[in-house]
Amino acid sequence: MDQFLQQIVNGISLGSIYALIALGYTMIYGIIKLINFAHGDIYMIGAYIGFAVTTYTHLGFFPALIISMIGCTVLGVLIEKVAYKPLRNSSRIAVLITAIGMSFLLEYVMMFFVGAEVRSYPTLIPKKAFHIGDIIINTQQIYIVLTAVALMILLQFIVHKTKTGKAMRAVSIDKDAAQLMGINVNNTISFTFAIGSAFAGAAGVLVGIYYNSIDPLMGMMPGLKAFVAAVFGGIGNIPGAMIGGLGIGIMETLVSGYGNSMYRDAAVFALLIVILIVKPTGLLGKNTREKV
Amino acid sequence: MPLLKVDKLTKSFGGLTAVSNVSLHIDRGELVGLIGPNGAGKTTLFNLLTGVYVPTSGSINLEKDSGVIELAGKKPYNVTKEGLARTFQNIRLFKDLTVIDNVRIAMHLNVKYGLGSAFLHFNKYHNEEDELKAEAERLLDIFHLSHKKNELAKNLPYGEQRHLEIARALATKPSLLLLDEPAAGMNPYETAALTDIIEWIRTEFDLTILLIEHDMSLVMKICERIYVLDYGMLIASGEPDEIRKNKRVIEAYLGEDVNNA
Amino acid sequence: MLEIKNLSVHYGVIHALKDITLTVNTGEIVTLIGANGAGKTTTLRTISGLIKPTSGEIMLEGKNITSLSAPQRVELGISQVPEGRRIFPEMSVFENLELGAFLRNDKKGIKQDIDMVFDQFPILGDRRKQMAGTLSGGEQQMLAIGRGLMSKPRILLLDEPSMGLAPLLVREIFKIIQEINQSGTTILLVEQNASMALSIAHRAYVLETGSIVLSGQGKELAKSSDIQKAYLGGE
Amino acid sequence: MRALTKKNLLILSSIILTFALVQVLFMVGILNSFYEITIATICINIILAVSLNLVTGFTGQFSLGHAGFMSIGAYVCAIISMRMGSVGGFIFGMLAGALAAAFVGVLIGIPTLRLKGDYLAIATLGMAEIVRVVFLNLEITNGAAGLNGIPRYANWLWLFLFTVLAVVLINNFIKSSPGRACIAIREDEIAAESMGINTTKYKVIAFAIGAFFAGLAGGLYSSYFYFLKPDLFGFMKSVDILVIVVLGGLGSLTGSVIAAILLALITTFLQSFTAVRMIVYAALLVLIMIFRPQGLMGSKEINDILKFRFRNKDEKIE
Amino acid sequence: GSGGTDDGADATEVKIGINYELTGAVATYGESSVDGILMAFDEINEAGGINGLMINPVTVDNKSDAAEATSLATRLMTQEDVVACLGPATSGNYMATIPVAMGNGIPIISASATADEGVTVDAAGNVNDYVFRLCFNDSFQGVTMANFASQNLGAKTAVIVQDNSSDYAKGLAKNFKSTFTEAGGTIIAEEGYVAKDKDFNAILTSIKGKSFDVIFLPGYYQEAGLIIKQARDLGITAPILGADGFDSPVLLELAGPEALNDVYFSNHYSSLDQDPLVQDFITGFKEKYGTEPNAFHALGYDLGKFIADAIVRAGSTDPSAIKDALAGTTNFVGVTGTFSMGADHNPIKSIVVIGLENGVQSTSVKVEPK
Ligand SMILES: Nc1ncnc2c1ncn2[C@@H]1O[C@H](COP(=O)(O)OP(=O)(O)OP(=O)(O)O)[C@@H](O)[C@H]1O
Ligand SMILES: Nc1ncnc2c1ncn2[C@@H]1O[C@H](COP(=O)(O)OP(=O)(O)OP(=O)(O)O)[C@@H](O)[C@H]1O
Ligand SMILES: [Mg+2]
Ligand SMILES: [Mg+2]
Repeated sequence: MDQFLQQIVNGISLGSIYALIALGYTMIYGIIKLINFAHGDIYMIGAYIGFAVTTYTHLGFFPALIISMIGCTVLGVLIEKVAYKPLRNSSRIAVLITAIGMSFLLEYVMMFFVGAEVRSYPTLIPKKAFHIGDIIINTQQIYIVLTAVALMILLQFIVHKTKTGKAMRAVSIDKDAAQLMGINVNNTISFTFAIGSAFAGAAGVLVGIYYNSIDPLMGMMPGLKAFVAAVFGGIGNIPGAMIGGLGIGIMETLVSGYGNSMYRDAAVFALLIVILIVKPTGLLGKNTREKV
Repeated sequence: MPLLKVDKLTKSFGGLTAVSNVSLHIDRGELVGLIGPNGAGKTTLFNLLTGVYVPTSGSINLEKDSGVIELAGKKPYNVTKEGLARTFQNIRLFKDLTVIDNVRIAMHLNVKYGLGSAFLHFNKYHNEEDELKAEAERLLDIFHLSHKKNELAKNLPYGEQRHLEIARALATKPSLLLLDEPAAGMNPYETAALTDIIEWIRTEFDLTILLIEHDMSLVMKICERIYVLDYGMLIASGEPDEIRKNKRVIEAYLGEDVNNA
Repeated sequence: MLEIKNLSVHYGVIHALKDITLTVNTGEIVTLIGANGAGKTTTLRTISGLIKPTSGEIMLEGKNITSLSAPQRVELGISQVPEGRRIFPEMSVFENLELGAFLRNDKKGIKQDIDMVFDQFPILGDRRKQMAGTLSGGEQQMLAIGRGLMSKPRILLLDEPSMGLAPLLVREIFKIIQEINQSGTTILLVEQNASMALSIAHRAYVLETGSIVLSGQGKELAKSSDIQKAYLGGE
Repeated sequence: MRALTKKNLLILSSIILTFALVQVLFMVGILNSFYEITIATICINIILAVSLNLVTGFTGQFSLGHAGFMSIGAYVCAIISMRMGSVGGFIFGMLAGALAAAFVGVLIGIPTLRLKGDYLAIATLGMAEIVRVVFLNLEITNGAAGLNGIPRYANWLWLFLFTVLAVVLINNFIKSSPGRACIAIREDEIAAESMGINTTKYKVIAFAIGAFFAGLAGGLYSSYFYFLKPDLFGFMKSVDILVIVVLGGLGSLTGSVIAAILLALITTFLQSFTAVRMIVYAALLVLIMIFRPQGLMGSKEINDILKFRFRNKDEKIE
Repeated sequence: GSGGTDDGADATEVKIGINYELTGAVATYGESSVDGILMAFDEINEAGGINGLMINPVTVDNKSDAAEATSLATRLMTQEDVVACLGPATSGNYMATIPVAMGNGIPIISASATADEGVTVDAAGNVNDYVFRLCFNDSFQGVTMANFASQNLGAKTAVIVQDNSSDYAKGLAKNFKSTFTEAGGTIIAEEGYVAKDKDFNAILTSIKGKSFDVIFLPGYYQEAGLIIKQARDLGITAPILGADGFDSPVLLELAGPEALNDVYFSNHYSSLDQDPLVQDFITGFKEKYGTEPNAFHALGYDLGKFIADAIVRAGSTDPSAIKDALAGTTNFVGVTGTFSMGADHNPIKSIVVIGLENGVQSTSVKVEPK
């Protein structure tokens, strides 16, 4: 039983990391229906910015976090303006390929400058382990889970309660109609990328601290998993991304812990497919069958 | 036995009953109108007849040479196979395909060659494809569209798109044609032209037609009988003159000033 | 109030508007009629700033607004009720109306105006929480008009507000348009239902394949035999 | 078969001419074994791209798992041809591999093709990952170490033959009634269904055909490159194929062929710029999409363009 | 092609192909190897080259992809006229280039392709003439560590946690398992992960509940460092055993000194080795690249020196002569050990088992090949 609870703790902290990335993913998806493959790489860049800031300027956790978030915001908005905006009226799959190209570009440029080798991250948050019975939870896990939940609530608030959030939803539904309301579509999309990328940057720093290891390809797998998590929860849906992230994290942990760890990814994907077959638009996705 | 017999048909969406206990029938060769306020359930009824929605309860019977068959619960493509064709309230052409391809696709059910011929283009393929093409062009001719057969459907003006939708529906060789607001967005002149075409194809193709329309100039002119829906329920049926005078219909739908219809 | 001078619009190679000139005076209802594909919608979309013209000028109260973006034009008082309603289906009736007032900051005024829309269209008041996409066609049309009014426009552009509506509602809508006009909003109305449009319009323009071929007083045009034949379905 | 129409003769002669030309270049030594590898890559990528184009470009089903089907074909063909050790074994292996891929395609297609858009993409991606993990853990596939020393029967002749076969057959299919049904599904599923098209059936057919040819390409790959490893068929491989398809133009077979050739040439050219090759490649990808979002050919085929030219000429004469 | 001698007398350089994984999944190994090789070449060229010929390295990036490796090997051999090719780093990619080498008659050498089968000896048991390596293969390391576990540590039970995506790790695991069980031990559990994973808590929690004497952890330092740390954090104190994939300063950075106790791994050499060759390499490397070298660096460095040595011994840049010189190597002295080339083109070299205490190498046991 203790072991089971420990596994759940493991699953939740792993899942929170997926969720952290998936939140930004789903938000950007929500507004322009783009699977932003470069999102995982922005997270990677965020980790490196945090790394550079703490290693070379010896600033603490919060300044590093803020600087990394700002850096990623700038990068995210820039990418949107340069690579996605010209494709506003093109097919979604064309933008997807651009996003993939962007993702490659970030990875290889980073690899070119910092090399492929992993780097260890400075310990910015002291790590303290709490023992509850036989269950071990450490402060960093708590930070990550709390950050993910807080960001989710914040995002949910922004999207549903603020004027900008309303503008975001309007733009995502119908860009022309949104313009007729006086909404500046470009600014709204930029804002969404800014927030999504800032979150990715924060996730990068947190994960860097938590696992103590970063490399130029670190965004690839979590990026993919976060996308899966977002789809699993119902893509475009903010609580869905959270639940999707946690769901995948816990599934992976339980398959590894109680099933066959060699088949972890296969089992998780199989489960996912089964769930999608039962619920074709993800856990919280609305089944908006087109009215004819 | 009429061509189509709908019995106690009901469709609910959650709490909302969009079509409620509707029974109606259409005889072979008739041209019947379906009218009613916005949101009355007219399109929903079409969707039930064509298999887009599965009815909550009730039955839909179609008479065929081979006997009476039940349509309720059948998939749309099977309904089409049984001889029902439709147009859509919001035009749903294959926008990025050519005019003639729109029609050819609809002839799908009449194609007899199999996958082998599809891959290897045996003689059978060529013979049938030639026939198909001729047939499609004949249909386009009727709607004065043959000179635009290689244009993309989306580049046609609105009125011609409506015509193409009807041509496409005819290409499935239906016995019963369902038209959902064919004159929407047309001006009176265009509507009048459309009215003539509908009458003409009915005789030419030996069709039975059920149509939804808010433009009373069309409905009252060509429909032999009219059904009126309100809040999902049938509130009246009869010949145009009866409907025009029906109090409930005036109250719910037509309004007092019906003379300009 | 609104002046359009020598406006031309292209969609790729299609020349949709050819050198159009028209004016709408303050307080008027002006209607634009014409066959399918004549360029009516294009005209309204260009005025709103959704389409950039190839040449020509658009003036609002003497100010050249040709280079302004769509949201900036909304700020100056141009509001459009677009063809096909274009409401936000996954938002509630109330939220749709709020979005109509996106550029306004007077919370109280917005609240009052929403109530005013609910007065005008009582059925919308009953459905304030309902998702707009599940409204019937007519209700959606009312919502679109209400939403268009929420920005407190000086000029309202209406694109086929009667399309797909039941006869009873068609008359209702035209009555409402007149009321809106009487309460001080200038209106440019595009309609297929030319007889109705002409009957309430002060002035009218007739558009044919991208060019204005006729203009004049609404009532007079309605009597013209050319118009009768082409757009009113008369003999 | 109306084999001897003017058009078919033209196509046939240009195919033979292409083959003869390359063959002669090989014989006189202008093309050497290095170029043969590039050409082999091009052929295999053409088969992969046209088959994915059928699924994604023509039928409109977003698949991110094409490499999974390729790997099934590759492994089955490799295992059979290693056991049988003859050209016959290779051909048999390739067919068996392609059929196995098609079978898996049908198996996975029936339940998942109900899904739409990105949900389908995830399901296909998941399918490919499952296949990969299974190959990673099986005894017969030799796990992560992979299969080595697969007999090399595939040569330029076989590659060319199967590439032509794949392009011609898929092109024929698209020009047929079932092919048009697939295109109708892409355009508007609801309308297609109303036209009497059993959308599930045709989606599965397209999926199975796509899987079949991907399996065939896998078989050729295994034989030509005589070496297989599960990580050759990861997510990135599926993306590579998708890139070819989109770059060429969704719904254009000609586009897929051109893009496969172009990308191979770019890759080969960039080989000499070791340090920045991937940066340049990625930047090119982004730039091409920005300036030509509909892909090189849009949804046009080569004969559309030729026809357009001719028509224009005619009009001028009038 | 028949190599660089075609150009005749005016040749002032000798071209050597470097075909490595510089991007893609295993780029770190390729990158490290190439750094080591280039350091060796620089030293050689600074010292006047090979009999007056400057080494001209032609470096290409195979993207960690076997087909690309094949294509590039062909390119190097037919277009660039190299006299020998180094790399790729991983067995799979290296194996893919073997037929190219055999077909073109150009020798290839890898310093890190450790697979037991299919590398220097083909399936029929014949030695591939032109194929060499200068690292020991998986079975030697796997067997050594299994013996170390049962003999030196007295372990009866073990858990294997392997990198499931790496043929290297799987080869090690297989050999460890068979030797360990033959010696009377039991494998309690086998767990897997894939390269680039960062969270291993699930499998570690599950093995924590079992009782066992040692953990065998075949894989590379990027993951091993994290696994060791997470295992120690979870309170798993059993000795952890690995192989040369552990040898990197990054292991210490990732795991931290507190976690690196009771950790043993097999390696080619020990950095504590006071042999000046070793110490000069380490200082030279630090000067050049600013970091401590890892196993790939050291192996790459030796590889560079080794091929140059063979060309000198061949007395010609004819690939076939170089091949013969490579095959005839006796007592080559390198950083990673002194070795002679066996008849099967595998080096005969000793292995060192290094023990870590607080992250520092504290013990080393030398094991001679049988
Ligand atoms: N898929 C659906 N989910 C929920 N409600 C629906 C759905 N389809 C239709 N409705 C509701 O059912 C009612 C009837 O709609 P329907 O489209 O049939 O109306 P209609 O009579 O065709 O109206 P109109 O003349 O405006 O087209 C409406 O209230 C509509 O909101
Ligand atoms: N996005 C577009 N791309 C290309 N052509 C277009 C586009 N929108 C409209 N057109 C063309 O421009 C012309 C004018 O269209 P517009 O929509 O303005 O006509 P309309 O008068 O509003 O017609 P309707 O009565 O059908 O609404 C038509 O020929 C139409 O086909
Ligand atoms: Mg309707
Ligand atoms: Mg219009």
